[in-house]
Amino acid sequence: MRRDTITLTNVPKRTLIHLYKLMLRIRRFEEKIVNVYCDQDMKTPVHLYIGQEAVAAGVCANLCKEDYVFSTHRSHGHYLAKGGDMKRLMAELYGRKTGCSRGKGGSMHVVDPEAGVCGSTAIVGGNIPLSVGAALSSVMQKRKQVSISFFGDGAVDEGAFHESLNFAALKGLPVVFVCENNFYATHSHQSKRQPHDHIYKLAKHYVMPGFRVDGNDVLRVFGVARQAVSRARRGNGPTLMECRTYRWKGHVGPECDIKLGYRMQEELNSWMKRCPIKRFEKRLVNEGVMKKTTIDKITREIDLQIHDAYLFGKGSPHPDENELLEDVWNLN
Amino acid sequence: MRRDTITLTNVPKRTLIHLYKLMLRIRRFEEKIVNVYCDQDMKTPVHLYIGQEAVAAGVCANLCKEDYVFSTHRSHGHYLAKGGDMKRLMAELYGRKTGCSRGKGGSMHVVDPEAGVCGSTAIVGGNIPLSVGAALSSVMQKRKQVSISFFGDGAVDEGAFHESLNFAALKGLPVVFVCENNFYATHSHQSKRQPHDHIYKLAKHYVMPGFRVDGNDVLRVFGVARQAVSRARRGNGPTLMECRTYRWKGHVGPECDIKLGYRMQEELNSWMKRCPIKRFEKRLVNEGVMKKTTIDKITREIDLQIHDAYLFGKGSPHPDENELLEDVWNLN
Amino acid sequence: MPWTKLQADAIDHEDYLPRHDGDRRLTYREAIREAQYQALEIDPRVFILGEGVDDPGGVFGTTLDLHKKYGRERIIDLPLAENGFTGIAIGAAIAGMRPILVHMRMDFLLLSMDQIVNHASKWRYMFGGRQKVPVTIRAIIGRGWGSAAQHSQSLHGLFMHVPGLKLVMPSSAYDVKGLLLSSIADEDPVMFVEHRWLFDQGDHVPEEMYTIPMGKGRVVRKGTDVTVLAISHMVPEALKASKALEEKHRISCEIIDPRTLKPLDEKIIINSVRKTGRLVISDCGWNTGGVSGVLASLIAEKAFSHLKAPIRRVCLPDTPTPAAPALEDAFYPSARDIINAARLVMRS
Amino acid sequence: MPWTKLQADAIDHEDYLPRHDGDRRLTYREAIREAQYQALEIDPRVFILGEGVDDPGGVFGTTLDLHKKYGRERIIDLPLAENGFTGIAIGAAIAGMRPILVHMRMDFLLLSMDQIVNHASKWRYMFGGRQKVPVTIRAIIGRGWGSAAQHSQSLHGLFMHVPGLKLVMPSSAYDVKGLLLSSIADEDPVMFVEHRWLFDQGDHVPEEMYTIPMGKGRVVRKGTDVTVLAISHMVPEALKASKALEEKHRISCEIIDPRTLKPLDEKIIINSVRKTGRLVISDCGWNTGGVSGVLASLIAEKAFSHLKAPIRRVCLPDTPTPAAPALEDAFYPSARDIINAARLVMRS
Ligand SMILES: Cc1ncc(C[n+]2csc(CCOP(=O)(O)OP(=O)(O)O)c2C)c(N)n1
Ligand SMILES: Cc1ncc(C[n+]2csc(CCOP(=O)(O)OP(=O)(O)O)c2C)c(N)n1
Ligand SMILES: [Mg+2]
Ligand SMILES: [Mg+2]
Repeated sequence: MRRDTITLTNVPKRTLIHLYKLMLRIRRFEEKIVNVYCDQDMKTPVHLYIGQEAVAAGVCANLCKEDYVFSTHRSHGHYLAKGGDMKRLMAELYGRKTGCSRGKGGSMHVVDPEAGVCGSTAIVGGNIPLSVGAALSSVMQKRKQVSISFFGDGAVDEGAFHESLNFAALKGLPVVFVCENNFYATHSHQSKRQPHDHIYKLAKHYVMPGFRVDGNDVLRVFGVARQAVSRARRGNGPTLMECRTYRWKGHVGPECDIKLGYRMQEELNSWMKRCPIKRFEKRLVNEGVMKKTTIDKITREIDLQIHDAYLFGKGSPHPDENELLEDVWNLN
Repeated sequence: MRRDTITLTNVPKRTLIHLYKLMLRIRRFEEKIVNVYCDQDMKTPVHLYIGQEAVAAGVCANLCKEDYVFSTHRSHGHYLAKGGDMKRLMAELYGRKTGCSRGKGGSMHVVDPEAGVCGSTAIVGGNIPLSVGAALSSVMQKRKQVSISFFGDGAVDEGAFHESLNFAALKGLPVVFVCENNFYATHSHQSKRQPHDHIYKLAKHYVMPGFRVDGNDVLRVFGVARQAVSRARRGNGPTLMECRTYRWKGHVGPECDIKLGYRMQEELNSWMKRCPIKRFEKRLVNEGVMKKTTIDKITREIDLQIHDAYLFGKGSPHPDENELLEDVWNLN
Repeated sequence: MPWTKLQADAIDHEDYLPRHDGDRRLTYREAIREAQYQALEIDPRVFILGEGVDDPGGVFGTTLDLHKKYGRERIIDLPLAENGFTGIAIGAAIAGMRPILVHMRMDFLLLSMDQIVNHASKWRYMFGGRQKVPVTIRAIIGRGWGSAAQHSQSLHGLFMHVPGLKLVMPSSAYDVKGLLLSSIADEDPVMFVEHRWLFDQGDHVPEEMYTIPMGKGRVVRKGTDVTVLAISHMVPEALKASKALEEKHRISCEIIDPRTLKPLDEKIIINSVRKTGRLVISDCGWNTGGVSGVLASLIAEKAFSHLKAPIRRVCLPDTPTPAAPALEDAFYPSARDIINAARLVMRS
Repeated sequence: MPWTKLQADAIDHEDYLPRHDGDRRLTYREAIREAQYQALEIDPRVFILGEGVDDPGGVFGTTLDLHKKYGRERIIDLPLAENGFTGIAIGAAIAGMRPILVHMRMDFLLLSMDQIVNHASKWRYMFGGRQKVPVTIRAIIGRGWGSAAQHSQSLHGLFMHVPGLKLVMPSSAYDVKGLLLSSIADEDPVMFVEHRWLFDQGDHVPEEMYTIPMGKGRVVRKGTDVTVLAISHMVPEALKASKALEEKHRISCEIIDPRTLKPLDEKIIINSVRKTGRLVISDCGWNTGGVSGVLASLIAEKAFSHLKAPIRRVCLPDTPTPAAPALEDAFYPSARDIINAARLVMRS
């Protein structure tokens, strides 16, 4: 597979702007969280995606509504990029009745079945076999749906990851494994947990394509994901993508955590310089795809949506006490 | 690492005979099981090792008494090769009080702490992390003990296997992973469970040496294991060995299971032609290491031991009912 | 949906129902196979997966040759990866399939606890009812021949504690067919526990498909002196015991089989205890922390004033399973233990 | 062996013991850390492993900076591989070490069920007592801030059902130090469950090492009308409740904390119920199939004739944990619920 077939010039302008918008929506949405979190009304542990937006955007821009996404504790980016309803996400973070999970899930458990967001799990690695199961279902139902699991470098430590790759490869299932290697699981660096730094190479062992991608370059991610998705859709089996990227905020919560000392300010700085959004924005402007004014307009539109979502979420009613006992199971 | 440093001529005669005896003891012991099983007094599910003897023998001939072995449901070969007490093994199969597990374990749970047989588990893959833990203990206690896990191609499917390789490699632990690839897990061929047939190559991913060995050639197994064990003992970390071999009997029980139809008579025949014991015996005789008469003598000695073990096991008392509640835990 | 009418027609045994005595008899094993066969036939979303499901043995005969009819695309042998493949079954269910996952031995299912407890059982709730996981997990339990500590466990007790998961333990061929179909039809994850010692038991089993409602127990035998609440393989043991009790000790047992433990038919149990005032609970799991304790505490709470004597339980002692036949004999409860317990509760 | 004398001197609270009131106070969190610090000090076989044990946060402060003193060879951060690393801890214990395995949240431990239940808990029995597994598994439970279904579970109820495993749930800083040392000294696997809402609670904690025997409960408060049997975080809630009950309702509660659930101090509970005739059980786990049911069924069996009213239980309702604060409020029991339950048992 050639990876460099994607350039600014051979991707439709529409797609370029879509990618940009996808990333910016995630960024601005989470910046809103950062702003309001101290009000202590958003009572849910938030794992922010700021810095990693290119991965969700680059992958999801290749998907149809019917395709499946299974996400993790760090769910907002995947949910929004796949087209999940923003208002209901905000309401969910506020634990409101109108939330996408009706207030039962919180930040780590978001869903939008109509948009193909099948749910997110807070058990590291737990979503990977689920995504393989959905891919199996797609084949058995003779649909062309592709299934995606997003997961971190931490999930690579888990046996479930290996069991999933093995089965998907064995059966040639339409699934794309998207590892977002941000180098840390909580505060533990990859080198403290893995004797190597070549996650993507495991693909070869399971006889499937594996790629390492600059996860801060949305076009690269888009290009590799395009091939992986189309390969899956054509019935040629799974792909493993390792997208190297970086989270800017602490593992959980809205703050910067440099003071904890497990990572260096310089490391963070160097990644912030490679901000996926700014970089892409600069290229788009430099190469004349967008004007600075368009960007401002897009930003304003997105901020308005976010403000609406905020008002909707914050203004929605809390669930009633008696909803506690609902949704446990169906007793016909 | 060069693998071909081991030949008939550069291994001490003593060792060659030891290897031969180790294999023959296992074979004859299990043939005894085959003979007596129909008496319905040996009420325990037996997973026979016949055909695979070169693996246990070749590996264990490199070990000291203090080294650790963690075994599986197919335990007899590992137990005997590591020097476990034969009488108590037979008694255990008979569910007697004098058994190595005092009748509590049966065929799948055998132990001989004094001989470094740390136990065997009937959960496929379950012993692999245990062996890594013992290796960790060896390092922490600054001992030079090497830890071995034997496991099948089926265990390779399990996440526990991967988690164990990862940790052992990460910490450079003195453990040798010995995969006995007999191509089947119960009745399911490797190709029905794995998209590849190169188990040993996984080692490379975890940055440790990995070897494929003819598991029916005791000298090859011995040679590779020698390097792996000495590497571990020198503090240079783990090794993965894939020993290709074949089981002659059914997955469980004393009978041939060709009639089930999941494998072909020809396949079995071709492996029986490569009988690890007969092959080695022929070489030893041909090259003048042993005489035919020595072999007969060895066989007689072994058979006598086995007969003694049989009399001991069969003649031992059953456990008392009140032993049922013992050994659950220690209440000081 | 092919299941709607079947579920609506679910056979609701109001109180005591004489056993069907049609002339079509199947064993428990055959009834399981037939239920699956028919489910596969009427609903393309149904499929079976498990280690060895296409094996010459066919999981003790319960999936025998199904792959010959439905192909290995729908009868899927699996790598030994219990955690992963349970997740795969759940993922398929989330995406609209109706998987039947088979565990030859319940012991191995401990490797899938995360997927069962953290995922399948919570997926509906966590997403406010917007997702569902219609997966049936067949878990086979057994005993004997020195299977020992890791190949013999009846772990259903653990699942009593897991909200969101249904728990079904049929004791007859008739029930196993109806309840397996109910479980497959069900929208939620169902832990379906079968005892190998029931596999050869025969019963009248109608050929047509039928379902039995979840949460409906069965009065297996009417009686007046003592209620014996029995689970799974302990039901036939209780029946044996009841005969001896009647004949030798003039004690009349009423035997109740809850059939589904979650949801539980509290009414049928309470009604019986109200009548007899005495209760023996017999389960094939460990004594402490399992099903029997749940049932005992339920009655102690809800029928306290009707109890004339302390409840007695006949379960496994709290030890791992020993291998030796001599110890197995002491380990496993049987009709004799039920007889003793019933006599004791009659005395106090 | 460094532990023999400590164990021999185990402090055995015969019946009611006034709380120590020395002037050295530690929080629960500090007491855990001190116990580990001292164990590491006296016994080179002791080591700690877990995800993030050398983390700047130090597992809510309980392992804070221990690696600075004892090195990362003995304070081992782990890859996220719960099943594998539990096996590794067990393997090390089999080979003679005394590992302390830390789970920041008990939920993740579902991935290790096979190693805990099939291996650690059976290894001694399966081998006729010739092997032992002295591993301590610290499992932290908690509640609040929308942690939701997979980051909030108090799963100790599952472990009641597992023979061979000890289960310890201290409710005070004094107890947590003594019992953690007892657990490390113990020859068997111990599930040691800590509630995060206790971490800031202070108590008198002697500096010297001491152990508390397994299977010895504590009378936390003497009383005459109703026994409140409370577990872990429900002990302080019960204390709060007892004050209100005394003052507002003239009901005198006796509070019992079993401290170790396996082995269980049956005597202390039965004695209290004998005296009061009324029992409320309060647990921080789910209602059905957990610890509270075990305790209720025990009393229904062994102190039946002393009970003047049906037992009441104050536990979690049988649903996964919801995220929304409004639902969390309804989900979690507190002193108020204990008060209501106590008043109800007094009425019947
Ligand atoms: C099975 C499991 N183990 C541990 C945790 C605690 N935990 C939550 S997130 C996290 C780090 C995950 O790292 P990674 O997979 O790299 O994702 P990232 O947070 O970097 O996006 C850990 C250890 C968990 N949620 N689930
Ligand atoms: C976790 C687990 N899953 C399934 C089984 C049932 N089982 C027992 S042995 C076996 C096959 C194991 O195959 P392999 O590892 O290749 O060992 P072999 O029997 O060939 O020596 C299976 C599936 C088990 N014991 N444990
Ligand atoms: Mg990460
Ligand atoms: Mg094999």
